Amino acid sequence: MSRRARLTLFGLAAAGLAALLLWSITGLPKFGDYHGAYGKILNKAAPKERQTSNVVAAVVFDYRGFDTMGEEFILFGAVMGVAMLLREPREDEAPVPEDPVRSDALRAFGISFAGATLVLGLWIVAHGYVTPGGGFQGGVILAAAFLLVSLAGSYRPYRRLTPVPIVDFAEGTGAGAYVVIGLCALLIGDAFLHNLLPYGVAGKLSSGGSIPLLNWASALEVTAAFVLLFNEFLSERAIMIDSTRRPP
Amino acid sequence: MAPLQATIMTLVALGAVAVALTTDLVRLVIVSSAYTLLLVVLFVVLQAPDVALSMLVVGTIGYPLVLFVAIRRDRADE
Amino acid sequence: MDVLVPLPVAIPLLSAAVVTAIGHWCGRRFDDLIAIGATAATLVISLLLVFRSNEHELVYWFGGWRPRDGVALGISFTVDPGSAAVATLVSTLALAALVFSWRYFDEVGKLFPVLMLLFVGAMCGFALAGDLFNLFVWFELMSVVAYALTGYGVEHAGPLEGAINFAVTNTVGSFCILFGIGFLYARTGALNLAQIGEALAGHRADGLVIVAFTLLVGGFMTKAGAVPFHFWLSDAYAVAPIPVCILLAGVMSDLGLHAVGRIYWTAFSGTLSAGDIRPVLVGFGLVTAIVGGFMCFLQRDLKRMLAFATISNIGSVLVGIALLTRSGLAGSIVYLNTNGLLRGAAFVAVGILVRRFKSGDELDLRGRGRRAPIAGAVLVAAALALALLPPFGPFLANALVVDSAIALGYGWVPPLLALAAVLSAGTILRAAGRIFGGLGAGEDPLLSHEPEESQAEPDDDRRVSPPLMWIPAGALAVVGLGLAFVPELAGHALRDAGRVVDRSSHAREVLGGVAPPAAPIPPYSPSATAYAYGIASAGGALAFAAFGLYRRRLPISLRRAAARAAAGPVAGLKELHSGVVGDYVAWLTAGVALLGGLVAVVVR
Amino acid sequence: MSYLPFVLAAWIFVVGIFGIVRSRHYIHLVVCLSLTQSSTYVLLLSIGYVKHGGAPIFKDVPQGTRAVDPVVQALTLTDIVVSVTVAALVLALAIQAKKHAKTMNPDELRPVRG
Repeated sequence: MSRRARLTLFGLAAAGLAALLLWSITGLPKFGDYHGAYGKILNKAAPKERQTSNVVAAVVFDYRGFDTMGEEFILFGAVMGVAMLLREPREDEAPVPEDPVRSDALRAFGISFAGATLVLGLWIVAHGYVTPGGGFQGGVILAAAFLLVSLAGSYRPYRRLTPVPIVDFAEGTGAGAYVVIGLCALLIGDAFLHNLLPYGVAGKLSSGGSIPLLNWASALEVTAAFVLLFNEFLSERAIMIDSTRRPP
Repeated sequence: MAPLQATIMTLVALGAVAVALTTDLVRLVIVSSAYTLLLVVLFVVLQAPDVALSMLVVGTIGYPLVLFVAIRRDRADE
Repeated sequence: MDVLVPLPVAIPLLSAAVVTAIGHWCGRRFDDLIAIGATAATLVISLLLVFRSNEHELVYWFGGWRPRDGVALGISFTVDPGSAAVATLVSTLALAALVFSWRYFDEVGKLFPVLMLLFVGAMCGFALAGDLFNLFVWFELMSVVAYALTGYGVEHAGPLEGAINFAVTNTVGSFCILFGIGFLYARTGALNLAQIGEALAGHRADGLVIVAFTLLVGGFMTKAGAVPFHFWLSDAYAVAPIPVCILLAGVMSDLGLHAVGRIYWTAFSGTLSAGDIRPVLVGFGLVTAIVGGFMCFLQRDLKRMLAFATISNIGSVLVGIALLTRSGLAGSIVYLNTNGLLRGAAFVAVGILVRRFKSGDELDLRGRGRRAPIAGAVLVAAALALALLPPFGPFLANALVVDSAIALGYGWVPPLLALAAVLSAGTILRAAGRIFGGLGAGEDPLLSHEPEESQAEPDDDRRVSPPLMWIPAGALAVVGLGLAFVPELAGHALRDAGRVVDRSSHAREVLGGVAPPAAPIPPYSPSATAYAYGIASAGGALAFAAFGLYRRRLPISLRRAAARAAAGPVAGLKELHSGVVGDYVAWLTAGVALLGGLVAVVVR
Repeated sequence: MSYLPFVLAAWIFVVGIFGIVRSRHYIHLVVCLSLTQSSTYVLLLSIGYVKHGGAPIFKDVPQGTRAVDPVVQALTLTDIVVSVTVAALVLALAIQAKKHAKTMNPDELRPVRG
C-alpha cells in the first residue's frame, strides 16, 4: 500500500474511531462524579481491615495482588526476552571494553550520588504501603543507583557490580518469592495469596500483614529486572564504543 | 472543573501532538520527556501520587536510557 | 475452594523463576528437565480440573476475598470444563514443543525454557480468568513473551520484522481492550465479568456499552487474527521458530476467541441481544475463514501456509462463537481443542522437515519427504481431519455449528465453512502430496516465494535423536484425532456451553456461591446434512489438492480465463499483506471503526 | 467541560495511532506507542476521579475522608509497567534490525511479503 493510501485509509478509520469514542464518552459519568462501588468499599474497608494507610498499595498487593503477580512476571518475561534478543552471537563476543572515566572527582561524585540514590530507593520501597511509593517505584530507583556507578565510573565496574548470574538469582528469587508467598497460604489451607502475617497498626512499617513481604519481593524483582535491562542495553553501547575504536 | 486541571490537560493535549510530529530523534527524546513530566503533573492533579511517582521514575530513568542507546546504535554507522 | 485452581499458573511461573535463579549453577539439562516436568505437572492438573469442574464450576477467589453483597473485592478464576480444557491444550502443546526443542535452543541457554514456561503460565491464566483486568494482565504476559520468542532469529530481517509487527499491532489491540475496560468500569464500577454482566443486564445498550463491546472484541480479535486484524499473524508465524509456532498457532490465536465468547456471554448477553449482533460477527468470521483459506493456497513456504490455515480455522471458530447459540459455542469449544492439537501436529511435522532437510519450502522439498514418512503421515492425517472428514473432531465441531446455523435460518453459512476447510486443508494436502509423494509440478509461479533471509530456525548441526521429533508429532496427531472418540464429547461440550450461556445462573454462582443443579448431558448425534458437508468438504479438499498439483493439465483456454479472473484479486491480496506495520495499524483502526459502526447500526 | 479529560484521552489515543501509522523510524514508532498508551492512563485516572476527593492515602487524614478511586490507580500502575516492557522489547528488536538489516525504517525492512 502506498503511503498516501495508508494515510487515507487511516484518516477515514480514525474519523470513525473518534466518532465512536466521543459517542461512548457521552455515556460516561461526568468528570468528578464517579460513584462506583468497588473503590468506595475499598477506601472504607482497607485502612481498617488491612491496617494499610495507602489504599492503592492494599489494592496492588492484596485485593488485586494476583494482578501484580502477573505484572511482576510481565517485567520478568520482558527482561528475559530482551536478554535473548540482544544476545551476541558467540563468534563475535568481544572482551568488555574499558570506557575510562575522565576524572577521579567525577567518579567520586557519581559514587556518592549513587549512595544517596540507593538510600532514596530503599526509603521509597520501605514506605510504599504507608505513603506513595512501593516495590516498583523504589525498585527502579535502586536500579538507577547501580546505573549511576556505570555512568560516573565506567562500564566495567558496573559489570563487576552486577555479574549476570547474581542478578539473575535476585531476579528469579524476587519473582519466585511472590509465588511462594502465595503458595504458603495455600499450604496452610487458605486461598492463594491470602494474608499470612498479623496486620499490625496502620501507618507503621510493621503494618499490613503480607503486604510488606510482597512489596519487598517485588522490589527485589524490579531492581534486578531493571539492572539486567540497563545491562543489556549498555552492553550494546559498550560494543559500539569498542567498534569505533577498532575499525574492522 | 478547576482551571488548573483544564490548563494542564490542554498542555498534555498539545504535548501529545508535539510528540507525534517530532521526527528528529534527539529532539524526540526531549519532547517526550517533557510530555512525561506533564503527565506526572496531571496525575498529581488527579490525586494519584503513586502513579505520578511511577511515571516519574520510568520517564526520567527507564525510557531515556534505552532510547539513547537505541539512538546511538542507529547513528553508529553515520 | 479447590486448591488445584491456582496451580496451572503458579507452577509454570514459579519454575521459570527457579530456573532463572539457580539455572546458572546447575547442570546443562537442568533447565530443560524442570521445564518439561513443570509443564507435565500443569498438564495433569489442568486435566484434573476438567473432571473436577464437570458437575459445577470451580470459582476461586485469590487472597480469599470473596464478594460482599454482590461486589467482587478480589480476583476470581472461574473454571469450567471448557476453560480447563483450553489450559490442558496449552500444556499439551507446550510439552510437545519442549520435547521437540530438546537441544534446539542451546545457544540461548536457559532463556528459552524460561520464556516457554512463562508463556504456558500466562495462557493458562488467560483461559481461566474471570476478571476483566486480570484477563488483560495474562494477555500482556503472553504477548510480551510471544514477541520475544517470535524475534528469536535476530540475525535475519524476517523475524525482526515479524516480531515488531506482532508487537506493535497487538499492543495497539491491547490499548483497545484497556479503553473497553475503562468504559465498563466507569459504567458498572466492576472488573469481575459476572458482576459487569449483572450491572449491564436489562438496560438498553447505549453508546458506551456498544463501544466498550467493540473495543474489547476488536482487541481480542487482533490477538486471534481475524480479518482485518490478521495481517501481523502470517508475518509472525512464518518466522517464529517451530516450537514457538506450535503454541502460537495451536492455541494462542484461539485464546483471543475464547475471550470473545466468554466476554459476550458473561458480561454483555444481558444487554446486547444475540439476534442483533449475530450477523456482524458471523460476517467477520466468514470473511476471515475464506480470506485465510485463499491466502493459504498462494503460499509455498510451509510455515506461512500453516499460518494462513490458522487464520482460516480461526474464522471457522469465530463463526461458531458468533452464532451466539449454545450449540455454536459447543462447536467452537470442540473445534478449538481438536484443531489446536492437529495444527500443532502439522507444525511439528513441518519442523521435522525443516530440521532434516534445512528447508521449509514446498517446491524445494518436492519428493524429498519420502525419507520422513512419519512426518508425511502426520501431515496428511491432520489435513484430512481439518478438512472435516467424519468422524474426527473438526467434523463433529462443524456438525454442531452447521445444525445450529440451519436452525437459525443461516443455511448459507455451512457451504462457506466447508469452502474454507477445502481451501486450507486442500492446500496442506497439496503440499503433502508434492513433498511426500513427489506429485505435481516442480514450479508454480503463482505461489509466493519466501525470501532467504526470513529463515530463522537455529542452525544446529548436531544429530538429534529422531524419536524426540516424531514422538511429539505422533502424540499430538493421535490425541487430536482420538479426541473425537471420547464418549459423548459433543454432549459434554453442549452441557458446558449451556452453563456459559446461562448468564444469570453463572453470575449467581460466581457472586453468590449458589451452584445451579447439575444438568444432564444432552444427547447429540450429527445430522445427515452435517455428514454430507463433512464428506463433501473432505472430497473437495482432495480435489482441490489435485487441482493445486496438476493445474497445468487443465485446458489452456480454461486456465487463461481463470488466470485473468484471478490475477486482480491475487495481486490485490498479496499487496495488502505488505509487511509494513503502519499499514497494519491503519487496518486495525479501520477494523475497529467498521465493527463499531456495524454493531451500532444493528443495535440502534 | 465536564467531559474534557475523557476527550483528552480519546485525543491522545487517536494522535498516538496517527504517529504510529505515519512513522518512518522504529524509535519514533516506539515513542508513539508509549504516547498512545498514556491515553489509557489518562482515561483510567479520570474515570476514578472524585471532585474534592483526596488521594486514597489515609496517613495524615482521618479515615472516611472523601478520596478518589484507588482501583483505577492500581490498574494504571500495571499499565505503566506494561508500557515500559513493550518499549524495551521493540527497541531491542529495532537495534537488531539496525545491526543486521541496516535500517530502522519500517518501510524498508520488508522482506516478508504476501
